[in-house]
Amino acid sequence: MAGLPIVLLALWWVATDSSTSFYWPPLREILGTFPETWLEGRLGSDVLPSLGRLLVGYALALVLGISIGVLAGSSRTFRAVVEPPLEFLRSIPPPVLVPILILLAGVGNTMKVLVIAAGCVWPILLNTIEGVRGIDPVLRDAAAAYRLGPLTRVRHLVLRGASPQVAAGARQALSIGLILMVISEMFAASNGLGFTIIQFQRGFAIPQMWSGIVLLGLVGVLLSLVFRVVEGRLLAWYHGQRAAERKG
Amino acid sequence: MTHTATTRTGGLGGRRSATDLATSSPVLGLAGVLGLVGLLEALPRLGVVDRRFFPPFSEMVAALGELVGTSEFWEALAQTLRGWALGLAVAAGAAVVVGLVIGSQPWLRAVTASTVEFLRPIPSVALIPLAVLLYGTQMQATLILVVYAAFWQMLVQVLYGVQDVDPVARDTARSFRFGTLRRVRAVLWPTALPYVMTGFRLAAAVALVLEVTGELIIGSPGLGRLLASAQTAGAVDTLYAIVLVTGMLGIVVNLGARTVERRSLRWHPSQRRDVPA
Amino acid sequence: MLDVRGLTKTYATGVQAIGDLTFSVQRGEFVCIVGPSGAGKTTLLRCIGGLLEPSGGEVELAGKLVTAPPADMAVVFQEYGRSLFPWMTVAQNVELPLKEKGLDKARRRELVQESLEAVGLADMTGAHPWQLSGGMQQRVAIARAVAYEPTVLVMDEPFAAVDAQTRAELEDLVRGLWARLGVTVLFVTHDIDESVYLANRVVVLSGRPTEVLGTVEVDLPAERDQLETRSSERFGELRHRVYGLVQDAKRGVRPGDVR
Amino acid sequence: MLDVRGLTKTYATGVQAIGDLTFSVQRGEFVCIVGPSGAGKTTLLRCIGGLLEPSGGEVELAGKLVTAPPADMAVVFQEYGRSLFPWMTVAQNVELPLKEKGLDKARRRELVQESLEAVGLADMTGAHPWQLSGGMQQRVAIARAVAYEPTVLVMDEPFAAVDAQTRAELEDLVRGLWARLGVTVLFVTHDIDESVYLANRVVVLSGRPTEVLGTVEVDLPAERDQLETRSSERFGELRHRVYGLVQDAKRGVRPGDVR
Amino acid sequence: AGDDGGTTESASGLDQVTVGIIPILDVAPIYLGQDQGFFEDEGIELTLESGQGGAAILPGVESGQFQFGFSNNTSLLVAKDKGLDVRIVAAGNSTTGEVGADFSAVVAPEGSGIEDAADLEGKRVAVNTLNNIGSTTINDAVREAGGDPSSIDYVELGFPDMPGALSGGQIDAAWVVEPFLSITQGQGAAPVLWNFAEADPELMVASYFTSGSTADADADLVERFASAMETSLEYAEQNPDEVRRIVQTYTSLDAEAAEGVTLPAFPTDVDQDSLQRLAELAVEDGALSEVPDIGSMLP
Ligand SMILES: Nc1ncnc2c1ncn2[C@@H]1O[C@H](COP(=O)(O)OP(=O)(O)OP(=O)(O)O)[C@@H](O)[C@H]1O
Ligand SMILES: Nc1ncnc2c1ncn2[C@@H]1O[C@H](COP(=O)(O)OP(=O)(O)OP(=O)(O)O)[C@@H](O)[C@H]1O
Ligand SMILES: [Mg+2]
Ligand SMILES: [Mg+2]
Repeated sequence: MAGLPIVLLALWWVATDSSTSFYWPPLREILGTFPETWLEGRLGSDVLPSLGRLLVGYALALVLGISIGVLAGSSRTFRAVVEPPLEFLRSIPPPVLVPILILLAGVGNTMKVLVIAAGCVWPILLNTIEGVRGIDPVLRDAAAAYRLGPLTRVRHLVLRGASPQVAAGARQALSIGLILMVISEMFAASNGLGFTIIQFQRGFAIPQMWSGIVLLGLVGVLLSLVFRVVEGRLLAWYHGQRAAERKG
Repeated sequence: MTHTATTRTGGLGGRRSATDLATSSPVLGLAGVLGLVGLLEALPRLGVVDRRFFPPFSEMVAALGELVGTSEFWEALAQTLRGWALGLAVAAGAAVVVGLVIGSQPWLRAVTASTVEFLRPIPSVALIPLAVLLYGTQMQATLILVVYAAFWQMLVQVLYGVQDVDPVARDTARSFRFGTLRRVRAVLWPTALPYVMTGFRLAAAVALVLEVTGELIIGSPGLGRLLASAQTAGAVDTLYAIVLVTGMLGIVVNLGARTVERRSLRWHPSQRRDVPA
Repeated sequence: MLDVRGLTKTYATGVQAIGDLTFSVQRGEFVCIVGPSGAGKTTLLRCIGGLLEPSGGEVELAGKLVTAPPADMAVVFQEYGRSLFPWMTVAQNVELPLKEKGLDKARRRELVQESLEAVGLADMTGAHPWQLSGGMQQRVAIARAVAYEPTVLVMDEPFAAVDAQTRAELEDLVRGLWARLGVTVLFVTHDIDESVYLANRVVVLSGRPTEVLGTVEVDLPAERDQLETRSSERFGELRHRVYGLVQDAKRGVRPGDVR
Repeated sequence: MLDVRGLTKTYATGVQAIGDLTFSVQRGEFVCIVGPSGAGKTTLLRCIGGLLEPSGGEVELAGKLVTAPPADMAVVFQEYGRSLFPWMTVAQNVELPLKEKGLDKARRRELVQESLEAVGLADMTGAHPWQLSGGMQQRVAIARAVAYEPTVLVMDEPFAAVDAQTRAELEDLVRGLWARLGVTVLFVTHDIDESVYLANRVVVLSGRPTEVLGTVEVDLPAERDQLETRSSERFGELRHRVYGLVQDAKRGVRPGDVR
Repeated sequence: AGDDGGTTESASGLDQVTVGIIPILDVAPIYLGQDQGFFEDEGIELTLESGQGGAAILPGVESGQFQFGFSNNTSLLVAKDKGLDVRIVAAGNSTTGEVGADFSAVVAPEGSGIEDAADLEGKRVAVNTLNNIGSTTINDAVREAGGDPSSIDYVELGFPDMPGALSGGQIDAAWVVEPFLSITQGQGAAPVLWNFAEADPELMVASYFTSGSTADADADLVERFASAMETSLEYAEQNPDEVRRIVQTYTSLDAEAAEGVTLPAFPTDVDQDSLQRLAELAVEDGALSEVPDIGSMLP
């Protein structure tokens, strides 16, 4: 489980150990700068604000993506109407979107949260639509025959039935969120993990920049571990059902 | 007597109206696009956003009209499309192969999980200096970004899709002792296909976004560079004209994906005609 | 109570499942439907349940045209396994429709408990459907319908997956329910003995496109007993008549040809 | 041919499905297994099929320990609907295992055609499983197993969803196949008459955790006929014995208590 | 990649040279030089590759993708400080030195109450890159005016995004260069501080540079490039109309806008004092740890 990353890190270490390239410093040096770069204050002043924005933006994307996704997945008409405009918006590069968001939401945290949400929402939305569309017709019949009302149906049939695919989208959105966290901090930021990495890059503090990328990776692993725990609880029935394969 | 059968249980609100299938989806899609256009026209005109920085749709179109008259635009468009298609093809192919291989072997999945999580969130934009180091401002620099970003989009979808195989179907395949290849082709792949299609649509858009962003930031040739030059010159309407083009590319890509889907997923509940959509 | 008039159904694939079907069921009647595999029985039930739009004709229930799933009807689906929510436990599966009906918690718990006991699954409340055997899943689906206390109960081969002994018990359960609550029951089965044992009337359908091939009134006494009733002479006669009709259906005889 | 020795299976949930099961099947035998719903019949078949790891004991087939799905065995699953691949047509579903077996195209087509004809679905080759009725789906699953020409055929309530008439035909089909090809058949059913009609030997299982409660040798002549055999006196006796055992099982009698 | 800056010869016997530039007003001379054949005269066949800012150009020069690059001087000083061997080979552009008529200024909306450098205290000011040439020169001016530069809330924003943010009130003031200076002025913003001109009337803002390895391996080429650059700069300085013309060929600036902008000065000499001054300012603001050895950065 932890084997492969260790092997890769070891490879990295060996491959760059005698590196003199300015842009490819030895891993030794990168890890060496790590504590002073991050542990002396930046964790609180940069990493936490970033994570806060990420979580808010991600939560917003979840709410938007799932609710629009359920609507679009449930109604052919609604889907046909909203799909092209959504596809249009989806194809606009965030660096172009940012100025517009600045016009609408200023240069503060709101704008960054919106940038993150605007990027995260797509995988969640698309997966929710497809997940809802793929629900077993027999189950749908059962729900209809017992006249489960719209709310019950959404909660107990649609959301649960689509949840495996929604989880796929949410998982993906998490790392997109991380990427957009960095992108949003390229514009009008004054703190943050991404901001700091870019400042290092601009200031040619290359080992520090690399240490930031490593930290970004660590944050990604951490978040995905949390995600796995949450997913494990919400989809216990699903994983149980799939795992009953050989060992029972 | 033989009108297309619909059920009464579509969606949330009970019955689906008969117009649901009667009105064809391109017409409805057009309505959606017109709605967006209306919004883009109205917002600046009503002063919700400053029209000097966000011109009304009509002005964007006018600028687009000028733009399409230049050979420079078509050249840039071709370059963008080429980089995008190449990157997407490489990423999609690699992700499907890797995803099926990893997904079909539980132990491989366990071994690679943490590595995937580590590599995935590294922002492609953070790779820009490395890409430039390797390829300067040539097309390959942007290509790296495109492949890197699109690959993960597809891979995660494939992995989740492979996991979705029905336990009884899986038992069936095992009891008939399907070989690995047959199992992948006849069981894993069709199950994963809906996920793969979603992954492809996601990856296509992300690849386009990164192609343009890469061109914008690195300065490799394409629409992005055109955009950058409009930006640095403060030519707002030209800028949005290019944004319009990328958006329209997105719509076209989605139409294509939907067509492929309708053909390859005919069996899937989402495509069946006699059951609720 | 239930009127099916000139019903036809052709699927999008062009398969005509229901030919031209007319029959009616009185309030409080117990009607069994038998017919060859692939005739169109499930299709018929789905039309009656408001789950499928007929291609022609109409279904009227309690004086109202059926256009959506009607109130107070409970359905046991032939694909029992897939009709249970895999993310819910057995008890939750049974309870959900009751919640929707607006029953209070105490009453719900009571109904869930009772119905699961009746199908012999009182000790399985916390299990998920996929942890159950086929027969147990089917019994959960039956419990769900029974707990719902419907006025119309529609069942599509509900006892196909249970053993003979349990089947007999469940037959008596449904009959008891019917007698006690005055439910109207529409019951599809492949077991001819079962159809005669349970019903007031057996409707035999022809092969696809299905129509009513014949109807057998079951004039056995209301009080029935697995051993006694089944060994009675009248039972044998009725059974024989139904059997004859089913064989006709299977041979491809159409309503016009017969009787 | 098949030896099940001291088999036990406890699911991860703590449910002990199989108690301590030992029995064996000779090459070319036709063994029917009956037992109460939820006893552990499907669990047993999954262990024999190498699809489920036993908790204890072992399964030996043709002298080899079963650890993975053994060669030349075909299984008809109780959840027939879900065991068909929805993305393939009926013909493709039947053909797929034959491809895997390496048969050439002509032979495959022949087998597909023959087996679908035998189950009465020759005109449905191009349809997808979800366009079929429940009984038709089940017959496709049967056709798939039959076309495979296995040496061991394992069937889990394969006729549960078809009408009486078709059921009789399919019974004769499987019996015919068994007689013609010398296949070893393991057949789970809830229909006691069916078990006696089909088998050389009927194994009755106790309730959960399941063990062998009793075995009934069926000494009817090999040549069997739906009308004649079923109405013979010996049939009635055997039927009665199996019925008694099943009732015991249902009442919770364990192997030690009996006889 | 990375062939030590070696050049290849084209069929015509010219050395093929790629230069990484940012497609803005400031690089007009090199385009003019290419247009006028000054580089061919020196045996150089020039290819201009546009990148967006130093982040893309410096690695390109370092790896040998580009033989030369264009960058602002503070970035070069920072790179030097961090151990990159950068060599300045030619001047890029300079302030006009005229307060009131430079190509770079800090602007604030009319009537905002910000009238001079000291008023920037405690305000939100946009610069295109934090801790770079913009903020160090502004800080200096604020200090000179008796203000406390550390109270300024700098935000990083691309030049193109500044006019919108300024008129939308998202920021209080913005450091802009042409053509955005003209654009913001057209919107009714007023210059409050001419940061380059005020920092040093002869401030050299940007330079053309190469990597140490290229400079050492091919000194002759560097010399020829520098010489062609000099000719180009001089030509640009003498022919502002040519500058306004050529700018329209590589940017999206239209003729009207190109007429209106204030051009930078294009002196031919690399101004060592400017580098010293910029380095000191950067040290003062903490962007540099110490003033690097400027002598080693020069040809
Ligand atoms: N979704 C569908 N699309 C197309 N044809 C269908 C569909 N569902 C059922 N059919 C066809 O309609 C006919 C009747 O099917 P139905 O399920 O009503 O039969 P049934 O009487 O319930 O049979 P069984 O006893 O085997 O369950 C069959 O021929 C079947 O192929
Ligand atoms: N995946 C599982 N996890 C936990 N328990 C299970 C699982 N599958 C089956 N069981 C339990 O094992 C017992 C035996 O199940 P099995 O499916 O073998 O019964 P069966 O004899 O085939 O019954 P039926 O005739 O109803 O199909 C049941 O009590 C069931 O609840
Ligand atoms: Mg049916
Ligand atoms: Mg079973």
